[in-house]
Amino acid sequence: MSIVKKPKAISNWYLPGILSGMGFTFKKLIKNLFNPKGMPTLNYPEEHYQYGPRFKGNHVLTVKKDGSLRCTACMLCATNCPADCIKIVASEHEDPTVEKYPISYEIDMLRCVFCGYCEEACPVDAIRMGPEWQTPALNGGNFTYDIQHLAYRPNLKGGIQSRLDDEERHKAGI
Amino acid sequence: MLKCKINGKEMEVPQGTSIIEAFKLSGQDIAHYCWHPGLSVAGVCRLCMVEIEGQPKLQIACNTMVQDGMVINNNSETVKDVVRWGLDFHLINHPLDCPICDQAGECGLQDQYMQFGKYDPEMAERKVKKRKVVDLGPTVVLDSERCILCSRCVRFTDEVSKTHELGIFNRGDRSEIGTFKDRPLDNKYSLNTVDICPVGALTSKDFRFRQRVWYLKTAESICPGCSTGCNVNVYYNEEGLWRVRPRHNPEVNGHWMCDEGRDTYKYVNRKARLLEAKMGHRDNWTLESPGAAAKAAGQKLREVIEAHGPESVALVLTGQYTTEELETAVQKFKGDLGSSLVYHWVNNPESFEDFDGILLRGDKNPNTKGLLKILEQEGVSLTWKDLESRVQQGQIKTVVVAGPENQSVFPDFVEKVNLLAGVENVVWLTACPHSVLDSREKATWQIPLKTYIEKAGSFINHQGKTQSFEVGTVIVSSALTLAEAATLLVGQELEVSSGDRLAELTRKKNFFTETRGAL
Amino acid sequence: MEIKLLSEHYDKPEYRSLEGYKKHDGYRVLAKALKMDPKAIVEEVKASGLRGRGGAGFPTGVKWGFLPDNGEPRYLLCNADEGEPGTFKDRLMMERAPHQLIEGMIISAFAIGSKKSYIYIRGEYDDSIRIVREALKEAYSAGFLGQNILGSGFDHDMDVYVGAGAYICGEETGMISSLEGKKGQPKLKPPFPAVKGYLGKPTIVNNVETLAAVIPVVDKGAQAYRQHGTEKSAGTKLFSVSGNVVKPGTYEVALGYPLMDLINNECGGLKPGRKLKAVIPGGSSAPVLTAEECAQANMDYESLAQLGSMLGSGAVIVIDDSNCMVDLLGVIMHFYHHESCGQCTPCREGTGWLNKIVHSVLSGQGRLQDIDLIVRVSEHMMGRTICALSDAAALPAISFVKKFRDEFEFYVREGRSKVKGAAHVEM
Amino acid sequence: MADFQLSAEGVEFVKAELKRYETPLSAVIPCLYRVQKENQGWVSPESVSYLSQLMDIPEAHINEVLSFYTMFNREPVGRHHVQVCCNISCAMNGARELTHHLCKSFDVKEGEVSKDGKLTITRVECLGSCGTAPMMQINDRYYENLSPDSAVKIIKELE
Repeated sequence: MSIVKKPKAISNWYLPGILSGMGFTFKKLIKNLFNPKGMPTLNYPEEHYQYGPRFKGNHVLTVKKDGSLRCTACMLCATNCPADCIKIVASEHEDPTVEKYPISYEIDMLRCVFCGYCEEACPVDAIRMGPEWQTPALNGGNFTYDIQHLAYRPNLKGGIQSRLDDEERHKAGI
Repeated sequence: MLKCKINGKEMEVPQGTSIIEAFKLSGQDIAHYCWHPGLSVAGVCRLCMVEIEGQPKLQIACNTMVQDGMVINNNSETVKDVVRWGLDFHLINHPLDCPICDQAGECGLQDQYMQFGKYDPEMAERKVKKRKVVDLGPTVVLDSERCILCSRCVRFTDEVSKTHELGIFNRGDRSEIGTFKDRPLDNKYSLNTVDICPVGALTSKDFRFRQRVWYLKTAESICPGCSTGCNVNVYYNEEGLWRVRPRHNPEVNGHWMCDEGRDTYKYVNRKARLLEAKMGHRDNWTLESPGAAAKAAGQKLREVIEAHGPESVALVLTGQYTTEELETAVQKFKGDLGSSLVYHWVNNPESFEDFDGILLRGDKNPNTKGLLKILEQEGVSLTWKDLESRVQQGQIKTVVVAGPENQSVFPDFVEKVNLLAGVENVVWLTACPHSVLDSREKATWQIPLKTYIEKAGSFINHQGKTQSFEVGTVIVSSALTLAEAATLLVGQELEVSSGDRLAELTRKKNFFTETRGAL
Repeated sequence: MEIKLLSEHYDKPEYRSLEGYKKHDGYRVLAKALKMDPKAIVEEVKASGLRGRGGAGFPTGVKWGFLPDNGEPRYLLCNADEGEPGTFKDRLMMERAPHQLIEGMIISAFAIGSKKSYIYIRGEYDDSIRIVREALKEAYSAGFLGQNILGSGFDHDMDVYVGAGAYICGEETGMISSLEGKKGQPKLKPPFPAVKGYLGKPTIVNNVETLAAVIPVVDKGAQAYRQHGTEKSAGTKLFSVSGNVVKPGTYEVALGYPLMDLINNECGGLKPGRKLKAVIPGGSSAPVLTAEECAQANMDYESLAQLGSMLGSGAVIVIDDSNCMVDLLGVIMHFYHHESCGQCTPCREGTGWLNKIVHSVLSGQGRLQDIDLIVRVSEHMMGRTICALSDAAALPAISFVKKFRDEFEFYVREGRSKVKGAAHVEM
Repeated sequence: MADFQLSAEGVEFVKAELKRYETPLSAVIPCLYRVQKENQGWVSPESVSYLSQLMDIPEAHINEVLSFYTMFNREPVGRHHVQVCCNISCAMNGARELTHHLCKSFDVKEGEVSKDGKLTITRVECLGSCGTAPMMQINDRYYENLSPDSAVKIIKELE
């Protein structure tokens, strides 16, 4: 697929190219030495880049007002997932208005391709892809995220509330 | 024969055919909910409207008989408009909770709305609230809000099972189906109501929320539950079987099957199966691959025959195997081992002739007729008494038992195993393990066999009708069929099959992609 | 002017008893009829142009002619399940002249060759049930019912069956279902009840007034009966007038009588100071007529059909200008929602939907598009169901909205009625 | 609630009704009336089971009929069941206001039994007395041409 260019005589003569490259580098070096604030790069990991709110990073399972999981275990995300990394086990809920909920919801993060199809497929705003994108773990760390992690990990501070509330829906008679 | 024209297509139908049946015969689509070929006509969903030339009003196709020369269509704008609104009327009080509903994916409302719907809902009022998750009985759960009151289930209990448990209570849009408080929906055919429910109002407790239907593939098979031999569709995925539903066959089971037959998938799944061969005796078992174990058992058989003659070896068969398997087993046993001691294990002789008038029969083997035919063909006429006396006299040193797949319908299972307690070697071919086998004191080979869904063959039902079936899916791939086990037991090698056919069969298309919307 | 073919003696209390009834020529026509050829009676009724007085206006003689000649037992059912809002003529007839009904029924049964008949009376009419039952006892003891009636060799049994409160049982197949001990849900047609009705046997269902009207037809002959009324709507009819008139009640006039005359002459006109706004001429399921239309309306089947309404059961509901049409439609829609049997989807869901839309307008939550939606939903309910209840709900809805659209729009915009002082009362 | 049983005459009545019509099913409505009469004006689920056994008709069928017709009460009612017609002719003549007035006067909510068990006030559809509107039915009797005051007076005079 790559484009092959026929070498011309002038391109065999590489010294001017090297020099102009070095020149550019030195120019930047001098400029950044005197004006470090103008540098476009970050000192990772001390500094973090702030992505936009629509960035599709790590998954979050949203919760209802009472803190229970919003997910109804319809499995549309799992059906839609191109990487086949979502595993859900559904069960009967004791509250007939809820009826169905997942007793297990696991995402294999090592298989996930962050395509966002799960978020798009979700009819009840139960899964979102949040702004977090760092998922480091030590050797042997667990990359299969379960409900506890997806919905209630400490930095979610008690969980993200879903926009769609079933109870309100029931009250409105929809 | 009557001539008629449906949507421009000329066709001939027999006298007494309703228009909707003619539509089905011609293979054209027509929206409907309440009509079911196995039930009486209710004419209440008002969706199967057709235009008949010469009649000013639209007619419902289910209650109008085809007359000679009728010109019928359902693709005019008038009819389409009526069907669109008819579907909207169905949906105005139907909750839009398809994500939760277990019917999603095989729902009549979803399918037909996609095909005929209005796509422009105007209902802005509150929906009628009704009861949700109502326990109707041991097998079925009702969601009244999802019910579209097509009355199929009520007609089923009135006309087919004749148990009259269900009724439609109240009137108007407050109507809901239900049972009366101390008469739950508890009959041997109750799950048929779930099958015929076009929406997710009635769901099976056994299947509910366990799988999404679009994950399941389907295979055609024959129910091994009794000698009726109902035609079934088996729904499976890579984990195993999930449910069994009836497949229409007017000669055998019509549209229905019993609840008992639906449970037969349970012993097929890995959880219930014998996954590896066991050799040895009580508290001293070695695990082995089925093939190797069968070869080892065959070795033992031949040693016994050398020492005590061929009459020291007996074969016990049950009517749970395909005719082809049984034939191979008997032929190998008689021809290659030279023993003529072949016995038929009858599980419940006293109730063999029972019949409940609908489908269920007392003979709980799918292929008793087939076994009898093979035995007759091979000239075997030994009685069970003969085996008993030979065992008691100690003449028999080794017994090969083709044990039942479905052990629960063999009430005399333990008794029969105990009868063979004194026999030195028992080769027990079985799909499922049993604790009585594990506690046998003398040498035993437990060799895993395949179940009905994992093999091809044919059953002969009580009518004498031969029904063939193909491999549906494979759950324990190393297990043997009875024919393979018999071949290995007599010391022959198996023919190696390429496996392509199997792969092709298990990769069959999803049922729903082919028959969506078919109610 | 009233012409009292049927109701001549209704004001006499003794008419209720057998003796009193006989004193006024009662059961004379029966004796005459039993000497006639049954087929001749059917022909006479056909020739008289008598049409069903229950609502649909189907020619009675023609209906009788549909009976198949296959030797099966036949049943005659009298429809006394008078449920159409605004109608109360059958109650009057049963309470004032039960023997008239019984006589008419015996003659009709003789004509169609039925040995068993039922009078299906709505359960709320406790007085009527008691009086008719009493009259049946008298008739049996006097030999008008039972074996060999009046020595003619004709046997007939009659019984009262009491309904239990369902408007839909006034529909003939609904009534048959109810009589069979089921829910009163109408049955699929075809087969029609005249071919397969009660318990699958040929059955004729007629209204109380129709059966009573057979007496004058047989008595004086078809031609005499046709002298009253118009060419296509022959005879007299009892009209139940209710609503905002000075003298509401039941009046028997010849068909074709002008509506305004009925209101102004017989009923004493409107209350002083009030103006006529609308009239529902045939029970709540008939489309409403505006005051201008009323001026042209004659009370017969054709004239009203021409105005887009119908004669129905002859229940004239007079509405004066103190009423809010939106509120009244709310009342009517509530009724049909309450009474829909729940069998056919368009009616079951449609009546509920219409009721909700109208009430959301009444509660001030309405949207302008709701007004058109009422018409659209109604149009799609019509002619789509087993029985006519769906149409009965849709027709008034369409006519109310189309003819009084300004009131509906005002209600949606302002959240209150255009008519001063006509506040909606929560149902 | 204790199991319901019909009186001896009631059982006789049921047996006679079963034979009276061409099909035993037709007896369901008359028998339900009888049960309602003997069970303080309403039909309890227990009595449906009882009737089902007595008549040999499935409970579901009896319950279908019971729930279809409005004249059978499936909830307990007061000794006097006041039913005010609120259909079109009556509504035009103030029946709805009358109902509100009655409910207020006797301090009872619509459809509920009053504290002393005397009254239940419900609105019903057309009772066929449109010419004499507004009207009400108390148990079996019609009271017509009412005014708010006369209606209150009639109910007060009841036992």
